Amino acid sequence: MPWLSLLLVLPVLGALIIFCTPREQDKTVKAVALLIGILETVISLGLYFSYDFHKAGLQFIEEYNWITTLNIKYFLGVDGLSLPMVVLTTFIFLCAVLASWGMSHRVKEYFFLIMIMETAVLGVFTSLDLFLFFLFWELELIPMYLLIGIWGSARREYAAMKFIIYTMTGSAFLLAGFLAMYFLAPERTFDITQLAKAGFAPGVQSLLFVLIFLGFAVKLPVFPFHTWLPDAHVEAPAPVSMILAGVLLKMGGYGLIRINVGLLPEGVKAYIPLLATLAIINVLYGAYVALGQKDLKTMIAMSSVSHMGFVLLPVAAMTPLALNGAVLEMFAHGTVSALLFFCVGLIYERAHTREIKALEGGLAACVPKIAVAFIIGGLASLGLPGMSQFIAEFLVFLGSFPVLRLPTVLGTTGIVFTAGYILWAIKRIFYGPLNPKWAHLKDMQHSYEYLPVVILVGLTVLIGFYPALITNWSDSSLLAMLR
Amino acid sequence: MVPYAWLITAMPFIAFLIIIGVTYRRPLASALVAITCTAVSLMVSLSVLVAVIGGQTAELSLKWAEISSFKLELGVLVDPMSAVMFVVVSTITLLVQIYSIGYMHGDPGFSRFFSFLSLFAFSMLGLVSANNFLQIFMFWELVGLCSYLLIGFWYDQPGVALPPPAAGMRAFIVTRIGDVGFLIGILLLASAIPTLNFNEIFAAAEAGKLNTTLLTIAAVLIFTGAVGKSAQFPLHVWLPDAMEGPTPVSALIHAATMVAAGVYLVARTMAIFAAGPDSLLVVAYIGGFTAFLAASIGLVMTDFKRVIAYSTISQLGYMMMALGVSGAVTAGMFHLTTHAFFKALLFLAIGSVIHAAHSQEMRDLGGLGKDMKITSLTFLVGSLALAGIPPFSGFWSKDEIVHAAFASGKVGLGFLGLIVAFMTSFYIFRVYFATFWGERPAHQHGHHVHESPPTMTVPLIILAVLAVVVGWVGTPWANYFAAFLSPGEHHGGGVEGFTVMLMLVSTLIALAGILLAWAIYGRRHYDIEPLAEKSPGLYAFLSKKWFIENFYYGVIVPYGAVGLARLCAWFDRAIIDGLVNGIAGVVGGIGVSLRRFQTGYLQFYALIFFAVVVIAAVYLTLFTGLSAGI
Amino acid sequence: MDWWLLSPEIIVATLALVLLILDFLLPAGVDRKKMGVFALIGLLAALLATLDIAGSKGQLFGGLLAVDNLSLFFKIIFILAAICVFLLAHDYLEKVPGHRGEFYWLTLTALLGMMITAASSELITIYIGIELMSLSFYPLVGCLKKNKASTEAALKYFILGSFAIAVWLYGAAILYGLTGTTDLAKIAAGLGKEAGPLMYFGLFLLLAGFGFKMGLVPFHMWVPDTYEGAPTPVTAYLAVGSKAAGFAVFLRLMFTAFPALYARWMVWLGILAVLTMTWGNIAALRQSNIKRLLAYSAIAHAGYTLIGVISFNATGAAAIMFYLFGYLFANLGAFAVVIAFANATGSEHIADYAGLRWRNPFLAFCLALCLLSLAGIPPLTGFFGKLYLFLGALERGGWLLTLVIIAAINSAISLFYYVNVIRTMYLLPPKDTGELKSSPLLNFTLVVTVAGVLLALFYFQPLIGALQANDLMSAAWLK
Amino acid sequence: MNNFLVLGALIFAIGAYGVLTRRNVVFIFMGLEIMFSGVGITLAAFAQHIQPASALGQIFILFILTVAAAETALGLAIFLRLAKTHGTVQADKINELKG
Repeated sequence: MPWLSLLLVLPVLGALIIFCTPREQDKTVKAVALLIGILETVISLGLYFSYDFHKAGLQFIEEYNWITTLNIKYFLGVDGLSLPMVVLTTFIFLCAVLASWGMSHRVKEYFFLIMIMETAVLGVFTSLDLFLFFLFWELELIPMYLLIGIWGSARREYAAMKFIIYTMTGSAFLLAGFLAMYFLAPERTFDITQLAKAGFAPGVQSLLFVLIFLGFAVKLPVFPFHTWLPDAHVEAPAPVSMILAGVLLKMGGYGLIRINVGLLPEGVKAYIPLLATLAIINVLYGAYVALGQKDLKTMIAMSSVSHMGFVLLPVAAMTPLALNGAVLEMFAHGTVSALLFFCVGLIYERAHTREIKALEGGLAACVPKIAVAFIIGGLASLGLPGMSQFIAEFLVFLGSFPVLRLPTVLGTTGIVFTAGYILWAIKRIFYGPLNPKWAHLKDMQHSYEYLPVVILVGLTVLIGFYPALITNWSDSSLLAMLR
Repeated sequence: MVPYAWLITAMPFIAFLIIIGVTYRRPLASALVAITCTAVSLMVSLSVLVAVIGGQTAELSLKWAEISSFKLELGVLVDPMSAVMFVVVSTITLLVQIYSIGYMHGDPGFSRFFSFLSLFAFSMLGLVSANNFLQIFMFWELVGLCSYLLIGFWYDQPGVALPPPAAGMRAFIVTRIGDVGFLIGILLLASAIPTLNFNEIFAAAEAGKLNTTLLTIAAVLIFTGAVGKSAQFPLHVWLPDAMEGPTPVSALIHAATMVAAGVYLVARTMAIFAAGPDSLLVVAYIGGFTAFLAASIGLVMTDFKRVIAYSTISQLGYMMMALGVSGAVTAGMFHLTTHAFFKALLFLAIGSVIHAAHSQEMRDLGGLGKDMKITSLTFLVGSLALAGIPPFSGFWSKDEIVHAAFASGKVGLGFLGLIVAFMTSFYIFRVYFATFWGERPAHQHGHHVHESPPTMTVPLIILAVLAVVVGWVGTPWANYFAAFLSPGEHHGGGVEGFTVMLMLVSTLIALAGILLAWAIYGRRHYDIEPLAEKSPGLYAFLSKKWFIENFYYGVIVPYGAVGLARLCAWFDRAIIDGLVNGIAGVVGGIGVSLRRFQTGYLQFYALIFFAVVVIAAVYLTLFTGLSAGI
Repeated sequence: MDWWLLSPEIIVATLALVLLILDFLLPAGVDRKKMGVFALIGLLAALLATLDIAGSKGQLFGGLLAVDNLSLFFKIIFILAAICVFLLAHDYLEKVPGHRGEFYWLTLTALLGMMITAASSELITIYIGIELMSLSFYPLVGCLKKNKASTEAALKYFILGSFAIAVWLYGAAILYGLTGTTDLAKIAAGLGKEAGPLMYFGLFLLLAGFGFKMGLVPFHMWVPDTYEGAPTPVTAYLAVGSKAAGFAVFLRLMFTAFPALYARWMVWLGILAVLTMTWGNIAALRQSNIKRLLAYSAIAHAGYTLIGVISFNATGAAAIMFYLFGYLFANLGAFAVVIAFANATGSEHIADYAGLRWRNPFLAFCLALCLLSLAGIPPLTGFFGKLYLFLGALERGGWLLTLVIIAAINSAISLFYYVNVIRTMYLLPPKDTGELKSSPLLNFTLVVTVAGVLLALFYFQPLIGALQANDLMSAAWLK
Repeated sequence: MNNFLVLGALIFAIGAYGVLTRRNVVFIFMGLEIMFSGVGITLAAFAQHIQPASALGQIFILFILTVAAAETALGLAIFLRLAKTHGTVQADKINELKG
């Protein structure tokens, strides 16, 4: 049963159904989207638990010849590294669909684009042919542009355009890297499994590494290329922000591990000092800029930049322990930042502002449920034990320390600044005497506002309490990859 | 009962879940659930203590995750040290919870308070029972979270000196700075030997497999964690602010249990400190200095709750000094145990004073002895224990520390200890006399004060009894406590002349402190501090807490953190974003100039065409010969 | 000499002549629309004839015209372009009642000229083909009698076209002088002796002449003005037909006549490619007229296609052919929407496209897809075309990797103005909310072109399989 | 032979100069015709010098001449149309299409 193809085709099917339903029946459109979301989650969980993690390596493989003259294959497969990402994607999209249940502006197009996005992102995580990977990688550009451009807030067009130009330029290098790899491989192929055995010369590997790293660095985002993220997050509507932070950033991280670490180990070794410094700049600079932000969403966006620094550090360290930490970090950050953006979305829906100074004044009194959700999300993101983020960061430090002593030490100081800006924001917004201006705010009532919080908090605490749920899966694959 | 030791930790967590899930709406039910669960865990810990006295120790362990042959485990380590701590923590939690029923009566967040208390009990017991570095670090941070939640409990009140949530935030971040040091210490050890389990690491350390410099650095780093949590210098600033939380919280967390976690950590990992001896020096001197610093500030504080807070910091300094000086756990742990009881007593007593007089400032208090018989009596017992008057428990443990200091040859620390003992007895009796003796201040005459309800006074009495009894366990003549804690070494067989003389001297010093306090504050009520007139300079210096807080919150936070952050935020927007928009602008500008280049004149186009051809002609004919390339 | 190899040219030639005579004989009053239908049927017949002889190889007229994969594939492109132009022009020609017949047979003669240029492997025949194509295009560009822009465009195109052809001829003369022959294969042999500066100069002059036809940068000045001035169907025809013919003959010339000088002209073309791409893209950033924007985008695409010539291998040549095939659909689709919009509102300003999504969702969707294919967004043809070109370039390797990176970044920059049009259509509210009608014929053309753009996923493999099945052209080394 | 080539090049250059400088469109076109003749001369020189026997060169010239004639007819038609619509034949007055 071609599960992975089903996983990819289902959203497209949903999109077509939505395309055919007449405009005014937005209830059916939402129902279709929700149904697809649930189906996808069920399938991905089914895949997850029927994946036998004892024998590492690719399972549920589907391989058909597509473009024979150029030796390009329609090649799908998942292993311990990509499965957690697939599950994360399906959950995040389910929560995004739920979060946009109250949407009323151009509903049909909105859910059409969300469905296309889901296929694109799942395609990236499941495809094992670089050409197919790149095709899905660029497929999510236009839907994201329209999602930010049409449903965003004030400066949405600028932010959307900046997003698309940034990512496209990044993927220009990515394409060049993939094609160069195609030609430098002993027999010309895009197939990742064969490229892994190709054994390129170190000099070649460092050139390929630079090209491909640039592509993923824009997406991760890494320090100098990150300025699109705050703009995209601030302008995007809450559900789109959830997708952007929850899943799109992970494509960069996944790509770095799968291709840069997997296929070009010598390339990584050539640039370890640079990567380590960039990772630490990401962590500390991200935390510092977040501390200095006046807008709540930019703060969380910059905190994503900071947390993604913890994904880049293991790539520089290249130890199995650290890389397991990176996979866990991507999963944890996905759920946590989606939760935070959802709460900010709720606040923005009610207070119509994201300025921390404007929101100041004991919201906990008038919107206790949102306050609790945000605080749980905040505490999770500052790495509180019992939540997934802590164990992820701990593994990252544990794995990276023997190899990169100073960067890891500097990285650990990052958790202080993270605690700083998050608690400071919580104090200013939720604590303190109730500001009469916000006394009228209504708390969460509808079920579609509760469900995402329950799902995301549940995932965070579940992985926090029992990380083996992910590390068992990713451990065997990463060990196989690094050998 | 030892195999069920994990119940001790689990019960409070079950209480937490029940309160959050089920009984959140009904306050009294939540209180009962919390108390019963703590009582159960007290019962189990007592039976474990009995079993451990009988020589039975155990290490239960559960494999949490195995990642590329690196085992992460959760476990319960049952040995003398943890057994003692189990009993101490669960007793005091039980008493504080009973006390809180009265103290928090009618508060809207009543069940929320009890849920946080149960969560705290769970974290503290988890920390004490940990058998590996990962688990101790996890519960270390969870304890920090509970202190943050409980300090900032009254989040919508303005608070005495600063809003409670701000105090909570300060507490969390300052302790987090300590935690970073602790984390790096763990990483250093984990990089030396690929396990986090205590016994394996200690065995390797004792067997000399790990080089001493690494161990010393790791020890000092672990000590920074203790410095953060036990509010030693330089990370002590958060504890006085933590007094913004309700008094039962101060009693439980910021006196008896959490702040003692740092001492427990150093005691638990003593093998590493012992393997790297100069780390013990660091511990001793920081402990000593903190003791002196905190005691000096305590002399002048007008807010009596903060006086007791500084006294806690000072006593913790004592414990650290004990550990650092003797290199053995007995003295420190014994003082920790006795201190837990009488300091909790003092806090609960001042709590009942605040509950009655609705203020903790010196100028509002005075002459309450007559109306609050039990509170004043129990406060007296606590003060005597703290000052170190025999036969009270404080005397035995403090004397042991000073004795250990002299015995180990660090005479300077020994004398420092005696000076701090004098200052301790002075400032605690200044609080006692100023609150309970003398006459009611003018503006308070009409305000009638009555004794606290039994739910508050009963725990006070129990604690008072404990404050006296606990000391007798470790007297120099028959030191059962030391024997219990470390069976191997010999303990104070005979009582040489020196120990007796030391006991006399320290008792005299304590009495002198009491007399001085009585002389100044016993009879008259002062609105302004007498010391302020005699030596304003010294008074200003001390009341400004040695300008440390001004330095931290005046310089480091606004410029170091927030200022730099605003700079980075501006840099991010202006420079990097500016650069990106700049490039886009330049490209757009070129676009516009290219459009203008298209003039529309026919002959201009032909000119360009022909010019290119002519240039090519000239270039090819002249230069082909020279350059191989173009 | 087997005549059936020549059947496509014969059909088109007879068709043109018949239409010429009919147009001449029929009195002015008679409605010429039926001539259009007749021409369409004839073109379909020509298309079938070409498909019929696809795959065969041979020489016509003793080496003047070569019949191979290259010429046949380009013929298919030209005929498809002509068919689409006929469909687009059907309603457009209401504006010029008297000259409908002329338009038809001039298009056919231009088609004939293209087919000859693509097939010829000898300098004089190339000259004949190009002149036939150009001379038919000049009146086509100027056929809107009253319109000042159309005449100005025709003037510029005429003068500069002749100028370029003169320069080209001078180059051809020099090469003839040095090698004593005009046949491309013999030229390659004749060049071996002494590679003096005169020969490089001759080559450069040829390059200048073809550069004009392909719209490469230093010789592109005519493109924006002529594209804007000419009637839109003719602009479409120019953008697809004339450019493709230019590339066909340039490909054949470079691959068969000048393999020996590859080291030198590769560098010239590299510079020209980078210049063309960047100039085309950056100049298009701030355009306000949709036709001028598509003109600069055409220039940029000429830059990308040049990479195929530079890579100088079988994949490169096949990549050019596929790229132009994909480019045909995207461009004609875009121009179809421009015509539909112009027919309904009479405006060509991008700002007026605001809110097209509400006024006519089908048109907006088609234009969006065509523009995205031009930008190279997967899974549309533009993406596959670009990728195939880059593959050819990287097969050659060396500094071509930097060329590929520059091209990829250029397509990122191009994304700005393509998405800008999409932004105006989808994001901005419509200025006036009148329903915007477009004729069924145009809708049919749109369906055909957008299908061509969308179905790349499926027809990419069969097409490139056929292209690379047997050797593209008679170039000896190109096995 | 070289002086014929030089002559051809010279005439070509004069033609080009004519195209670039004259303002009247008709004179521009005359310049173009001169360029064609320049090419014709070079071709004739080459044909005569390298292959007196074969007529390839002459055929080429003939083709150029005939096509040039056709171009003239068409060019003049365009200039006529230009005079009617723009009212002028000065090349530098015609620049509406720009930018």
